[in-house]
Amino acid sequence: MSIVDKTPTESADNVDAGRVRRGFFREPERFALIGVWIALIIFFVIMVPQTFPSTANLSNMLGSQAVLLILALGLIIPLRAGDYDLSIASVLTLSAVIVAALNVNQGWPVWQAAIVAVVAGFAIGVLNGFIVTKFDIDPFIVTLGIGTVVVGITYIVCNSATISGVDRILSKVMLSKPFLSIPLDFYYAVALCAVVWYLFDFTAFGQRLLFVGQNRDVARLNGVAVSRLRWIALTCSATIGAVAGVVYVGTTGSADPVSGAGFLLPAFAASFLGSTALRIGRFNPWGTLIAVYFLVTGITGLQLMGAQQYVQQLFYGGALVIAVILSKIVRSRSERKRLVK
Amino acid sequence: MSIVDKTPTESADNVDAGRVRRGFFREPERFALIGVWIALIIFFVIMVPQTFPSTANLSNMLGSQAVLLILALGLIIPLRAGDYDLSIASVLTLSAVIVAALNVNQGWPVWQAAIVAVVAGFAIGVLNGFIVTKFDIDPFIVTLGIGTVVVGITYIVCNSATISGVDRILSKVMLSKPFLSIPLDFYYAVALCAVVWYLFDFTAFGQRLLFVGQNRDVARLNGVAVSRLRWIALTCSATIGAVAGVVYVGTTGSADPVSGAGFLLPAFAASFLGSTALRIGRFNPWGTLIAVYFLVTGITGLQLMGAQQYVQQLFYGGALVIAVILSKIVRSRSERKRLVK
Amino acid sequence: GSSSSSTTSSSAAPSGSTSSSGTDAVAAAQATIDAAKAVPSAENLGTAIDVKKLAGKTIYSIPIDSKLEFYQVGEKAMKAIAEKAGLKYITFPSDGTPTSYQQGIAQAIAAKAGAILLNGPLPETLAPQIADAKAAGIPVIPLHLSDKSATPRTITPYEAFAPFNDGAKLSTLYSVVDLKGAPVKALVIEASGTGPSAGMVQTIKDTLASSAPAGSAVAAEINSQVPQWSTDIQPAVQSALLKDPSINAVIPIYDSMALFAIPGIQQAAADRTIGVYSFNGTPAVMKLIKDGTMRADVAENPDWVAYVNLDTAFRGMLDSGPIAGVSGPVRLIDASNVDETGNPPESGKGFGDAYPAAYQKLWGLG
Amino acid sequence: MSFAPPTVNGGGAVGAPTGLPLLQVSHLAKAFNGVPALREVDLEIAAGEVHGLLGANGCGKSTLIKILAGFHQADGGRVLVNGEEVPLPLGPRGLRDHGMAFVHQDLGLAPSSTVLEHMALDSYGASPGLRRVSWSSEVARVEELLARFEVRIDPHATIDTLSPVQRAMVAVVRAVGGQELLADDGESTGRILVLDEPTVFLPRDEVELLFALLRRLKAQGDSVLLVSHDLDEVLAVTDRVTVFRDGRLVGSRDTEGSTRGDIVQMILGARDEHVPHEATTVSDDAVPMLSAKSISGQRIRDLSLDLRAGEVVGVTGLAGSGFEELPELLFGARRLRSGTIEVDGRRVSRPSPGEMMALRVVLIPADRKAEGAAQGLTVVENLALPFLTGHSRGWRLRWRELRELAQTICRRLNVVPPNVELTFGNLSGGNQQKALLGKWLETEPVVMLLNEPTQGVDIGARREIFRLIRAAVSDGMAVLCATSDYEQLVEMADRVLVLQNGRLQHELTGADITKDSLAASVYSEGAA
Ligand SMILES: Nc1ncnc2c1ncn2[C@@H]1O[C@H](COP(=O)(O)OP(=O)(O)OP(=O)(O)O)[C@@H](O)[C@H]1O
Ligand SMILES: Nc1ncnc2c1ncn2[C@@H]1O[C@H](COP(=O)(O)OP(=O)(O)OP(=O)(O)O)[C@@H](O)[C@H]1O
Ligand SMILES: [Mg+2]
Ligand SMILES: [Mg+2]
Repeated sequence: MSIVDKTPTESADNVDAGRVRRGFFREPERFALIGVWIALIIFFVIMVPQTFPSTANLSNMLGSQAVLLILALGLIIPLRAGDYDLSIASVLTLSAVIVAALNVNQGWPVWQAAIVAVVAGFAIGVLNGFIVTKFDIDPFIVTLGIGTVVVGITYIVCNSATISGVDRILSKVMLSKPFLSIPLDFYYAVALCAVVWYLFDFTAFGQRLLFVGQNRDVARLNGVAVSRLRWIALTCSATIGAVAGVVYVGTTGSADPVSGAGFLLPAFAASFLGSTALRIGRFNPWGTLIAVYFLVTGITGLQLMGAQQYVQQLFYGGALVIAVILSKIVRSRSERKRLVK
Repeated sequence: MSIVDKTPTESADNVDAGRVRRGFFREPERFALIGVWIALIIFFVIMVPQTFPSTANLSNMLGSQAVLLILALGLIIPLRAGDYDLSIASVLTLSAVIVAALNVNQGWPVWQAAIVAVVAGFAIGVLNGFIVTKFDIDPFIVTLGIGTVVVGITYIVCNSATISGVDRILSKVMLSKPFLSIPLDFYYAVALCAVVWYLFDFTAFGQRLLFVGQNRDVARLNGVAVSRLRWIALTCSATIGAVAGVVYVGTTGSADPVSGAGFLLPAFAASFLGSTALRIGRFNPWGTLIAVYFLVTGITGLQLMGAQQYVQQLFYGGALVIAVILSKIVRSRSERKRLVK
Repeated sequence: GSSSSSTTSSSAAPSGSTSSSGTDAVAAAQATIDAAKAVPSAENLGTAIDVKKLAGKTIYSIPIDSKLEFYQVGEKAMKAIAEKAGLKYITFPSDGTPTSYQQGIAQAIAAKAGAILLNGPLPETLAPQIADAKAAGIPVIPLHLSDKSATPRTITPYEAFAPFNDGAKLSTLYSVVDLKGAPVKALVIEASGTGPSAGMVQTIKDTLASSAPAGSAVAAEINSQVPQWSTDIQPAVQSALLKDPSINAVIPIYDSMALFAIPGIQQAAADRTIGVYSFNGTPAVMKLIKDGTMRADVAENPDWVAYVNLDTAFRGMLDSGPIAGVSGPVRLIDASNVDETGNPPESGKGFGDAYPAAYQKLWGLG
Repeated sequence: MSFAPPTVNGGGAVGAPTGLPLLQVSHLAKAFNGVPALREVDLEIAAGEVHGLLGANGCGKSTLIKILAGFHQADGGRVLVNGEEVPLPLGPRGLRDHGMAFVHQDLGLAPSSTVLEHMALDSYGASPGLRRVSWSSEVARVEELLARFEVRIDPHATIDTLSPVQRAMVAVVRAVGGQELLADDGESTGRILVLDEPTVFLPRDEVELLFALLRRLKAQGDSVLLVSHDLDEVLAVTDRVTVFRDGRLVGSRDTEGSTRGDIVQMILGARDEHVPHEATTVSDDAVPMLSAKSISGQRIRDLSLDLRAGEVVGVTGLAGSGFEELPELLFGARRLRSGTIEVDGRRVSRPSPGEMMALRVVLIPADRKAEGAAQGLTVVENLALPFLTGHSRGWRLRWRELRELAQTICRRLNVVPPNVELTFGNLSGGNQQKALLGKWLETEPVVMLLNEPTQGVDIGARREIFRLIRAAVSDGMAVLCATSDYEQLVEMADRVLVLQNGRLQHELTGADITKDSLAASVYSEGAA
């Protein structure tokens, strides 16, 4: 921030005055997205009273998005450090295909296959990080390139065909519904959310990552090992991408070389939308979770109302833009309020 | 997260020598990509002597990439100002569908349809720019959202159907081969290249855009209307995206609501790869042109050699990464050389 | 978005198996073609069933991508037929992602549907969800996924088949007739990601080996996954034609591919006469037959297909035992009969009007 | 707001055993892209001394410090702490784990992070940092620290909401706090606090308090390395000084018994002839070039002033009095809450930088690195920016003209190196400042708004800059100069406005402008 286009979150006056409003009710704009979400839910409960509020629908909504949520959680780690990872969706696909190929074609036990898949993802992350930091190249193009290579490898692994018939165990581990008839993969995703949250808000690692993302030189002047952290972040994202791939195989019981790509843009959408909730302007796990389920709420509701598919598209895009605009407006509104008193 | 490589574009060997070095041969790394390209061409000329060097193949390679090149040229305008435009491919699709729908279903003259399409693209660009600048929101998410909305609209326009049978005139205008048996659309793309080049390197607009991309505050304190420029840049990209759509209809003679999406990542790849050639660290039109044709050279050559599909993927991704790494290595190498003398 | 097509010279079929002389082959092919050009008949549709029992039940259908023309037409037809038969019919607005199919099945189960139709999505990729449906006692019926020669899947005993291989065979034979005895050097465009692809390519190869002039063969194959058709097919076709000047026929297994292949041909081989022969009967493509850019298209009748699909669905719901090898008919469309498909061509036109009544009778509603 | 000398706790153990220097740097060399910035320099810091590091802009002071901090890697040389050699290259944490703490020239703070987050960064040392951070104890520590230094800043305030002064305080307090942490871990005995031009942002009173703190640290056996261009400060607080010139060691000497002149000679290699200027008083009835009527901004409340052709008006005051806001407010870089501005009789409704420039009003911002120029672009590109429209034929830019223009600017202000194709960021900040001043003078402005114009600029450059401004003024330019450097005001201002709590409190003119009178009025009745 600078003297230019000042939008201070605190007027300097009450900085002198000492106290900054803190605690839960500071910055209402943090809850704009949640507000819209609730409004949306109420709307659909009224419009589709019999099916929308049903447990079946709830479990459907929560379960179906676990893969996307996990992927987005992986994405926000390098994003926090200021780096895009465009290869994460390809890693998901590769990982899924590896599990299927090893388990179905090679007859490996599925958990061994899963380990191999995650290790592969880890390796790709290491490669991404190596190229980005050692040669100091924009991760956007590096991960774009490596991602394409990974797609190529995927075609080799599955030999351009869909592999089905993955061990049902995996599906059970992902989809069985022990509590509240919500599939397990949802709980995994939430658990990961908590882990990332701990990492971001309660560890030095997370703090350093934050500084790297905000200003590399400042981070270095403060003795932060910038390159190493970016490297680690990119490794995390790829590894988590691979985990998402394993979960994905569990949910479909099969793997094909193309469908994974469809997750990339939604994952980015969720990450960015999430950065407008709870901790404005910072990528954060719970915000991402809210974003994912906000979007799926709208989509599912429209589906239940029997809306045309392009309507979903209009909603998806529109919601994205409007939600972001809204959090901005609320923000500046509440700032003006703070400034006057 | 900066999307522009901010490392000094000049090495400081000429510090003590107050003499200004602006010669053509300054910074060999600027030509690394061209070097790789030539090497690639030679390789294929040797491997596939009968078909690769043929004029037919030349015209094939040059003609088939015009749409992608035009799209990438649109993309680098906001990129130079530091903004991503993820909606440009959706705009291409919408524009193509508008032309087809108006011409085929409504029976409008094709050129009128084309004008409407371009105007639509222009309008979308204005909307993008408005949201980004007025609410000061990251263009990444804005264009992602608007792009999705545009896709929805596209389905409405073409009513989800593929529309074929667009007036042959358009195809003639795009594909006839008056000189050197190279299709016209290639010449259009090159012409646009020249225009963008002039815009970037020889106009105040281009210089100001550069400053906006490098440091918004500095630009603003120097009286540059930052918001207006970013707005204009996003409008340009969408408009050019629409133009690309018109060319696309010309080359296929039909339009469907899904095709365009496939162009997005290649366009980004070309833009970023292009920023490693000629003007290192800056998005530049001729570099983009080289990048596009470097990539298609490889793909076509491999196709002519009868390589498997995955080999092409491996090449595409690998080439991207290696070319970028190479230009970095050559850079530091040549810097070291300059030091000793 | 990078290239994903491949061109591999397949070894020409052993000439021993090829038919004796070019002329015989053409004559034989011509006969088959002429038969295929006629309006198909609506006889022997299988054993009668009583659909009245199903009145009031709901059918949930999950298309690959409810936005796409092909599925919209089909879904509309099935809805009309189902409602006429007294059932409720819901099309799930899927968006092409497996996630949306999973949601679709979940919603269908939640809504206690009578049957779930998979109009495109591969059952293998939904095994866990299909198991859930089974557990809930809901039959899942894949539609229009496998050739009628295929054996039904174990997880989905009821399946509505489609004449993919007939289509591939007919479009190949048309190229034989078209080339008047010259050996066919075909460029085949496939999409290995889709179910029928492998079978159709094999059929094309067999047809060229068995019923085409000696020396006929698949000269090159391009494999392009659906998302990359728009960016990849054209340049790949251009390269293939340059690489092998002997190619004189292009056979895209689905006619939507032709829309991207044709500009490639015009670019790379404007001087050569290369016919395009395909399968599906997409109106936009049949229109190209009118203006000559496309030689022949083996058309399906989405409306008829809809009857076949629902017939299978009803049998599944009644559990009256599947009937193997039944599918909707095809009609070969070329310049001579394209006008019967309407102007501009519409899907479903040109297949006569006998079949609706026939099915009503079969279902005990007529 | 004040910045009281605290009782520093922790690590009282007086410095290293025996006379061993705490820090010993020898033959340290560093070149950037082959351009030597440091040529085999030596530096010795004894336990319990305040050591001054002096030299003209670009002589390598910050480079040395950035090497010790692990930002740059040295090309050669040795570093000994308490007599033990520390192997080069130093890791990313530099000598932090050997008891050193740094306040960098640009303070090294991230705008959108909070004070707390910055201070927390120090708490983990070199650990991989997966251990849980107890925010409650962090908050406690930070609040205690701030309280002890009587810095009234909320730990949860983000840096971008703080004034430059507050930022400087945060940086210093944080460095000291970081050292205490190390002491608690018992990791170090004598510690070294490194300050690279910490005073440029600080008003007099705060500087005094800072120095009191330094003396305290020294008293308990810790040492300080201080970079400054203000020789009075240096003479006042340091025990020894080391002087660099173009990356070479000139020498070290005790401050005791050295005169200002001696040191200037070491720095410049030339005697320093001090020329005080005689204030020119412009008659009040002369038409004002720029006049503001009851304007209000974030701090400034309903302030009116006139700038007349041919006068230099200084603005000063305490931290937070709003004087540092005035130039940006007048230039339209900050939102004008109320009031009107007239330039040359023309009324400016909603001032914006563009509009102001069109009226030939220019601003030289304080934050050179972030707001002065695009560090990644070349010198010529940066200097050409305001002249693009002037030097284009139709739409086409005349690059040759622009290049010549840039070269003349660099020559006139002897910016070294004089190569306009160089990346701007590779210029030493002092040279950056000269280049920027030259650029704006070239636009022949009627009003020039300066914010700390000679911040971190060595005496040589400083003299030149004054001379150039004076020259322009005598050709009828009006200048407003906001600074907390009284000496500067004495040297160049015809009129000085003293602000308190955003309101105009005193106005000094002509001969009344002396360091003492300024100090007096700044702290006079009504001051915070
Ligand atoms: N990262 C860098 N890249 C290129 N040149 C650099 C870099 N850092 C410093 N230099 C050059 O090294 C020389 C020394 O710079 P340094 O910042 O140490 O000067 P300084 O003594 O701090 O001057 P000042 O008093 O202005 O702070 C300068 O000429 C500067 O241009
Ligand atoms: N990443 C970089 N690339 C090139 N040069 C740099 C870079 N970072 C810093 N510099 C140069 O390093 C030198 C050190 O800058 P520093 O922050 O010490 O201030 P300075 O410019 O020396 O300050 P001043 O001249 O005001 O005392 C400057 O010349 C600066 O331009
Ligand atoms: Mg310095
Ligand atoms: Mg300095």
